[in-house]
Amino acid sequence: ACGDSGGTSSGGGSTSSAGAKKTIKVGMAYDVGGRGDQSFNDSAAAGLDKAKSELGVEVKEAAAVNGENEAAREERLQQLVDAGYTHIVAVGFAYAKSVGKAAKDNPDAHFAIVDDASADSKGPNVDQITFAENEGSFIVGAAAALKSKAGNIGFVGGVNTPLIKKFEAGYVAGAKAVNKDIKIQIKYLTQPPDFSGFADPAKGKTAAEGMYQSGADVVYHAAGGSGGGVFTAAKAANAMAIGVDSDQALTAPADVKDVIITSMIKKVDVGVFDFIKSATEGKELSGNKVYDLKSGGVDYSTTGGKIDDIKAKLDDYKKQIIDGKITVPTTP
Amino acid sequence: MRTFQPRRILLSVAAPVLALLVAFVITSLILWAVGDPVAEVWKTLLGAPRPRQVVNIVNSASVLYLSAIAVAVGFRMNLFNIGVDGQYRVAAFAGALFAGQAWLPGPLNVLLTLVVAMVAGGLWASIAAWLKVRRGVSEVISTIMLNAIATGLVQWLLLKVSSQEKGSNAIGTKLIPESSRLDGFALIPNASNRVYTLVLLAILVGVAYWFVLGKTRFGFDLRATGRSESAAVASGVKVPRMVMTAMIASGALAGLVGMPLLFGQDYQYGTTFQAGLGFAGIGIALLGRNNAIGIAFASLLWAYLDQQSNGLQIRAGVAPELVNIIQGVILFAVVIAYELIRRADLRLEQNRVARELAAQSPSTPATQGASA
Amino acid sequence: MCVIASSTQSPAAAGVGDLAVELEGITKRFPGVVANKDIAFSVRRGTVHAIVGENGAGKSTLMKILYGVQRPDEGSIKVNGQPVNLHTPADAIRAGIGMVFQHFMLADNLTILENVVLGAESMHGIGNAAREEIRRISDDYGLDVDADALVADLGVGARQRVEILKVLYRGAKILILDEPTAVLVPQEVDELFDNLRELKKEGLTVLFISHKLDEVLKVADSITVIRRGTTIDTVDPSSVNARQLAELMVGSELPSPSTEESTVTDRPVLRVSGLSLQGTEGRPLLDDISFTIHAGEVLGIAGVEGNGQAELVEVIMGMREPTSGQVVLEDTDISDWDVREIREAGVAYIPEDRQRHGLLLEAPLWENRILGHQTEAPNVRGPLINASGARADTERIVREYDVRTPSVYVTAASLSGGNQQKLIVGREMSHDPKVLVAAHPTRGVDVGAQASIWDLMRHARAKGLAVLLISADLEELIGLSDTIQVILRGRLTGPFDPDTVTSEELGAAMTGAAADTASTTDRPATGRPTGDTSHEGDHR
Amino acid sequence: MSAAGLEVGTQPVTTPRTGRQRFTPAQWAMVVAGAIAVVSLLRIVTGAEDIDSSGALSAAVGLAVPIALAGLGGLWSERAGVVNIGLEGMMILGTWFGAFFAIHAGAWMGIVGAIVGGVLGGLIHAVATVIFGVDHIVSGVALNIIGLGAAKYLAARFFSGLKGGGPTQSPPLPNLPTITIPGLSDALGTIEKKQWFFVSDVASVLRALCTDVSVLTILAVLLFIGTYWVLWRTAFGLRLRSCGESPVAAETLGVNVIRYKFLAVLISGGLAGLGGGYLSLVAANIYRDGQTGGRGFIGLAAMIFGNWRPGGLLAGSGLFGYTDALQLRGGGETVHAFLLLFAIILLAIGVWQIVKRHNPVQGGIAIVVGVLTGLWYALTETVPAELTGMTPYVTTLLVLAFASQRLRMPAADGQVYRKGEAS
Ligand SMILES: Nc1ncnc2c1ncn2[C@@H]1O[C@H](COP(=O)(O)OP(=O)(O)OP(=O)(O)O)[C@@H](O)[C@H]1O
Ligand SMILES: Nc1ncnc2c1ncn2[C@@H]1O[C@H](COP(=O)(O)OP(=O)(O)OP(=O)(O)O)[C@@H](O)[C@H]1O
Ligand SMILES: [Mg+2]
Ligand SMILES: [Mg+2]
Repeated sequence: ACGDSGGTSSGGGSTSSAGAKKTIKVGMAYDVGGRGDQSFNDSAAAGLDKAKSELGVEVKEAAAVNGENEAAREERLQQLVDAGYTHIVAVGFAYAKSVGKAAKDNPDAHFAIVDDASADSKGPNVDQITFAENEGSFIVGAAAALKSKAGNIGFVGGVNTPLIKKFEAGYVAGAKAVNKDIKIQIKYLTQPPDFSGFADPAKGKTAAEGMYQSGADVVYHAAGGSGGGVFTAAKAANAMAIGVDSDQALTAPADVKDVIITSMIKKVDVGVFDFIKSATEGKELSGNKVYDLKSGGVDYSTTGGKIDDIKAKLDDYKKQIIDGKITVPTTP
Repeated sequence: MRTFQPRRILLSVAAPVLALLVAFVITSLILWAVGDPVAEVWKTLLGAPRPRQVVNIVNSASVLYLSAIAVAVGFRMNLFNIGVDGQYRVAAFAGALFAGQAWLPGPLNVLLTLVVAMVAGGLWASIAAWLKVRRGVSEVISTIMLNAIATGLVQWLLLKVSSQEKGSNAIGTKLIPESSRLDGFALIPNASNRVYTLVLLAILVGVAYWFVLGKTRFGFDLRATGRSESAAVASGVKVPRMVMTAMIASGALAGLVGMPLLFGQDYQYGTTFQAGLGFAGIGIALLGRNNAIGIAFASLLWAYLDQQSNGLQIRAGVAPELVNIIQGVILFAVVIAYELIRRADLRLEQNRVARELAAQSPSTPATQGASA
Repeated sequence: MCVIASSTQSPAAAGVGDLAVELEGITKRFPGVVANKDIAFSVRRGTVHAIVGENGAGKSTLMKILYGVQRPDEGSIKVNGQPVNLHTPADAIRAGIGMVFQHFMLADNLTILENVVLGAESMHGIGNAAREEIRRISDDYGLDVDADALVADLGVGARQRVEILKVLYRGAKILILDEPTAVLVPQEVDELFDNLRELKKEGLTVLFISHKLDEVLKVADSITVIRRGTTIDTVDPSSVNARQLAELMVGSELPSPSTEESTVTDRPVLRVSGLSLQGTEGRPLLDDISFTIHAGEVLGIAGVEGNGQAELVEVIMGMREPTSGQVVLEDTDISDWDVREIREAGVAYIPEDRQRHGLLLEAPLWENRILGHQTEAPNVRGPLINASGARADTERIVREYDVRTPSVYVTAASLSGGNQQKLIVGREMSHDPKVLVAAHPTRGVDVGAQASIWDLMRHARAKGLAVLLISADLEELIGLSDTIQVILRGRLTGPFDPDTVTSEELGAAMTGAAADTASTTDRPATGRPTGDTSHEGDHR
Repeated sequence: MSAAGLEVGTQPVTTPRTGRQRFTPAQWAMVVAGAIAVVSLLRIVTGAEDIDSSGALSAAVGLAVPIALAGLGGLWSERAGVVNIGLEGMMILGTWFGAFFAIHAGAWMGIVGAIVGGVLGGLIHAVATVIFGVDHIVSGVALNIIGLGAAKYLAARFFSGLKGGGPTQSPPLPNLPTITIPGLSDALGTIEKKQWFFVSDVASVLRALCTDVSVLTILAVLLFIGTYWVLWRTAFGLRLRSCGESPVAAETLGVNVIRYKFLAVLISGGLAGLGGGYLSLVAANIYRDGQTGGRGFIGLAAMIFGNWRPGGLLAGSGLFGYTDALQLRGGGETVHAFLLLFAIILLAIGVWQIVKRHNPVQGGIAIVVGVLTGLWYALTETVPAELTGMTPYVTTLLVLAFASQRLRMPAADGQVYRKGEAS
């Protein structure tokens, strides 16, 4: 199913008739959790919603089921194609192979995949949307170190996957850039294929509590739905937390909003929207686009004004990364 | 064999049909009560699958079949191997690791990988077997614990050996060489995809299961142990050894569960490898009444429902997990129907025995009480 | 739930002679069997009324109807002159009826106190008041039980007394005892009868079921005979003897287990020497047991259940490893062989509990024919099962051993107990055994089947088979054995000569009364509660 | 197939019947004090402060409660003779119903909802096993499938439109109150910080018990006490237990066995549902798909571990909750500290096996494993993150491997009972 089969592709993306506005039908295949997970999938959904209201595209959504196999993912994409959807967005790296295959089987349809840029999903009709999570995490890592009085911070990862390790790597690098000797506690809630670490706030809370009680005063989570538990723990410990994916100081429950000093924003919505918008404009995107600090694809949030005091320093780091003066590692 | 009994056959066909009807009614009621589109849902679920989907059904049924057979081996002797889930993941990892090394050419690599996977699955199951035989730990608990332990252990090892492709966020073992990948059969006309080559493996395992359990001394001993442990002991079956053997056999078969996926689809073991097949296997084994043919039908039904549920969200706007409710209800309905029929059957048989005895020897002094 | 402690009429008011129970036209049908057909008789208050009949005659069914466990299809019941409608045992208890079942109805893991107060908690609670009441009843009737002992620790005699205590505790005025003496030794039977007379004196009514006619004649005031589900007659014990009673029961003469002439040779077949088995704690289960059985000899072992018989059989059959000592078959030491090797070497085995150890109840007869001989022709061909061979041979067994069954495809569960046993005997005899280990081969089997099993054993003995016979039926032991040993607390005492020994002498040896007159309460209880073991096998 | 499972002939014909003697309260106190002393020593030797910090202990309580409640559910049903492998399904229903009720009727009604959800699951199991005589395992497995499907299906249907909710999660739920004894909690906290041998450890235990305790935790404790009292001290309990020990005997004494079994399974469902409710209402404050993460199975294991008794069950779930809390909080370092303890225990067992039990093979194995564990402790700084997650499971298995031969389940557990079969 993978590996490109010679030079048949001719960068078909820009060949479509440019100019005229097209109405297209967009099918969205979410990762496990689907719309409403207050996290990654929701961010993609926001892009879709925006496209729907601004561009008037017709949409259809479907979400993955826990523990499904490759064929089920392929089938989902294929069913969307069968149902007449011309542009299919697959959210999450689990779709890599199935996007690759579906794209080959349906050369007239267009695909986008979030979080994968591998050869598996590559194709002339595939837009690979990836993010420099490590860069965004670097900034919030620096923020954590700057805000920490104890010189002790934490990181809670949902599930031990390379993607989440990328968050960890950036965070650690950012913190160390500020304070070489800072103590960083790291915990992953579960190991794959047990993905409950993204859905178990009780575990998130316990892990974060442990960190706060052993001296941390800022904890950053990349744990999807378990992050709610991290905020609860921060609230109870009267400490600080950092959100992820979207600006969680806006989306989190009211009573814990004030513990969220910043969030590492991963603009999946922008990636999704770009793909759709470009298509309606007649320009089909293909190939890998990395949404990084420079392009504004990842960023940090300032809602609540908790980090206004260090904003200048953070922006300085941001500039250094954009300028290439700092290269942020992708693995811890 | 047994004298032909149309009523008996009718009854045993009636049970599953009745159960499916009951499941249909109950599910409809739930949908209606909750306010979901009943007709739309059934149109999606019961619509004729496309050729491509038929292939998917067959493929996933073959995997489920292997899992259910692995479970059934234990069930036939009253052993509850809840650990098929962990066993097949450990085995799939070991197999993928081995196959990825490409030490052997094409098909030989495949064959040996199957052996490696069986050994790995068997070894993992042997822990639970040993704990049961030597330490008296209930296999229900130990296999539940071992499932969780397998998760951690495999992930730890996977991180040690994984190769991460550039630009990918998934990790996995080394891809198996092209020469060892199995293309499958174009069995279904007009399908864009192919039926796993290792469907053959499932069939082979089914036949072996039927043969070994039904036709051999070993199988007799195993079933005897399941039917009455005390009688088996008195007949010379060494139950502890039997437990070891059956559990390890169950684990070895569990080891095969991941193989069709490995060679026909994923070509590596990684984060996206299908999980949870062991639990589905338990349901299917029970639905198929631990019988090789019954399990085949059950896994096709299960796979059919799974496959058809994929479109639920897209076509009816209903969560695909609805299908779990249907599967569970079918399971209940089938066992209750069988139970009712079993009782009726027992009654019939006793009546028949009494009647025939009465006819046989009307003059012998009564040792049976008065005949009806 | 209110249980009337003492019924409205006191025994004095309603004097001896009134009718306590009247049964009229009771009919009960089971699938394929009419268990009771138009049964009618009545029981006078303050008497012991015996009910006799063959196995399966319908005695237990009738009593279960009277106790509300089963509903009659037709007929009416009056208690103390009042018509009653008994839907559940609770109704019967309320009517002052109590029942001791054929198989004990005790929860092993509960204490005596808990077993007794269960269902009658409203009388004296479940605490000290109840304990006090139990002590009172126990003292009054000389039952001698310790309320806080675990039932699992009790021997059969003590269990029997707990059952009676349960009934008395509820203030029952009518007691049903279903074969209470089946598992008791003669001395215990006498004690029980003393208890019954005591009860009678208090004005209680006892319904007593037994196969043992001399016992019945000894204790009963009146005897009702049931045959094929219907009442044949009610007779006065002073006007009949055992022989006449038996003829009423079966319509023919009683068979006897006696052997004609000795067939004992001097060729030893099974030698057991110094066999000991250590239990998990304390006293050994088997203590230095030695004996030799020659070809053509039957060695009978008598003993109160739980004195090591089961362990002896298990050690000989290879199910347990002895702590020390040897088992020698002809010239081969088989002490450390496993069950299968021992069976292959020619040791046949009729287990004590056929449903648990001898059969696969839910498997067809032909598969049951394979059981225990999974490695021998005609059951197998190499590693494969030879189904056609096994079926054909099962047909032969059914023919030769008179197993009453419509075919060899029906499940073992659908045969009656006697026919199940005949199948087992036939199976075990089909492999030319050198030794037969038979534990209670005729327990719970009716007279007809019993006679044919005895015949089979005599026949095999004449052909040179060495038999180890374990039985609780002393008549059977005396009649069949060439030598009798008694096992007590894991040790053999004896030998006794069956030609001269009496049941009473054996009984004394079995309880140790010969050596010491200690009470039988604290007999070793080697598990195997007689209560519900057979029931577990009956899981359908 | 019967739910009772195989016995493997491990049970000797003569049941060893030694340990009927129970610990007196004084002896219990000694045991607890001893355990605290050992942990205290371990803390001081290894420097793993989190090993018995009040935070770790209250986290342990939080993780143990849902397991304990599920196990308590299992206890009720198995004491009445019905094997309940469907606890997980009942728990899942509890999470959803608890959340649903909490959203629409407030936090306290959430508790009711969780119980209702579990009882619904129990009802299905009871009808199938008690009325229709279905094999208990089959019914339990089917129930787990249905519970999982139903919760997800209902969540997608009913939580999607709500603010903050989605197809896989509910909006944040209203809080249930927690209780802290203000002065005491702080005072104990001060002592705990001193890190004195034993004294600080006792303080941290006490502090965990009087700081931020959820009302649901208190309810759970009351339910344990209540369960013990009802099952072992009342007529109702005696009847219920008799159904699990010998239903036919109970029947002949006028006990309506079907009714008691039915009721027991319903109660079982309610308790398991409440365990699920604890997860959504207290532990997470939100419903999420897959939130139970197999805790129903763990509850079942804890119950077997606890020998079908409330005290033992509490110990089992406590052990699990504690080790889980340690691995989640401290991760590598704390678990690493435990390696030392394991090594010492294994060595002790090995020596005991060889000297007292004359069992050189098992003793030898224990010693070798003990030495290896000791080496692992000595040569490393921490345990790899992937492996620490296994701690609770490995610990449970190890403890069972050493102790499970003394377990005894209710005699008629798992057997299908039909009325009128007394003989
Ligand atoms: N529940 C039942 N279902 C079907 N048949 C039954 C049932 N109970 C008893 N029978 C049949 O009814 C007849 C009478 O049985 P019952 O137990 O009353 O005999 P019994 O006189 O007590 O015999 P025994 O001396 O063996 O105890 C037997 O043929 C038996 O097989
Ligand atoms: N509880 C029961 N439920 C259903 N059937 C039963 C029950 N008890 C006995 N039977 C049926 O009754 C028949 C005879 O059984 P049982 O062993 O009681 O007969 P029996 O007359 O005592 O035989 P025997 O005299 O040979 O011991 C069998 O067909 C058996 O299956
Ligand atoms: Mg009988
Ligand atoms: Mg009877």
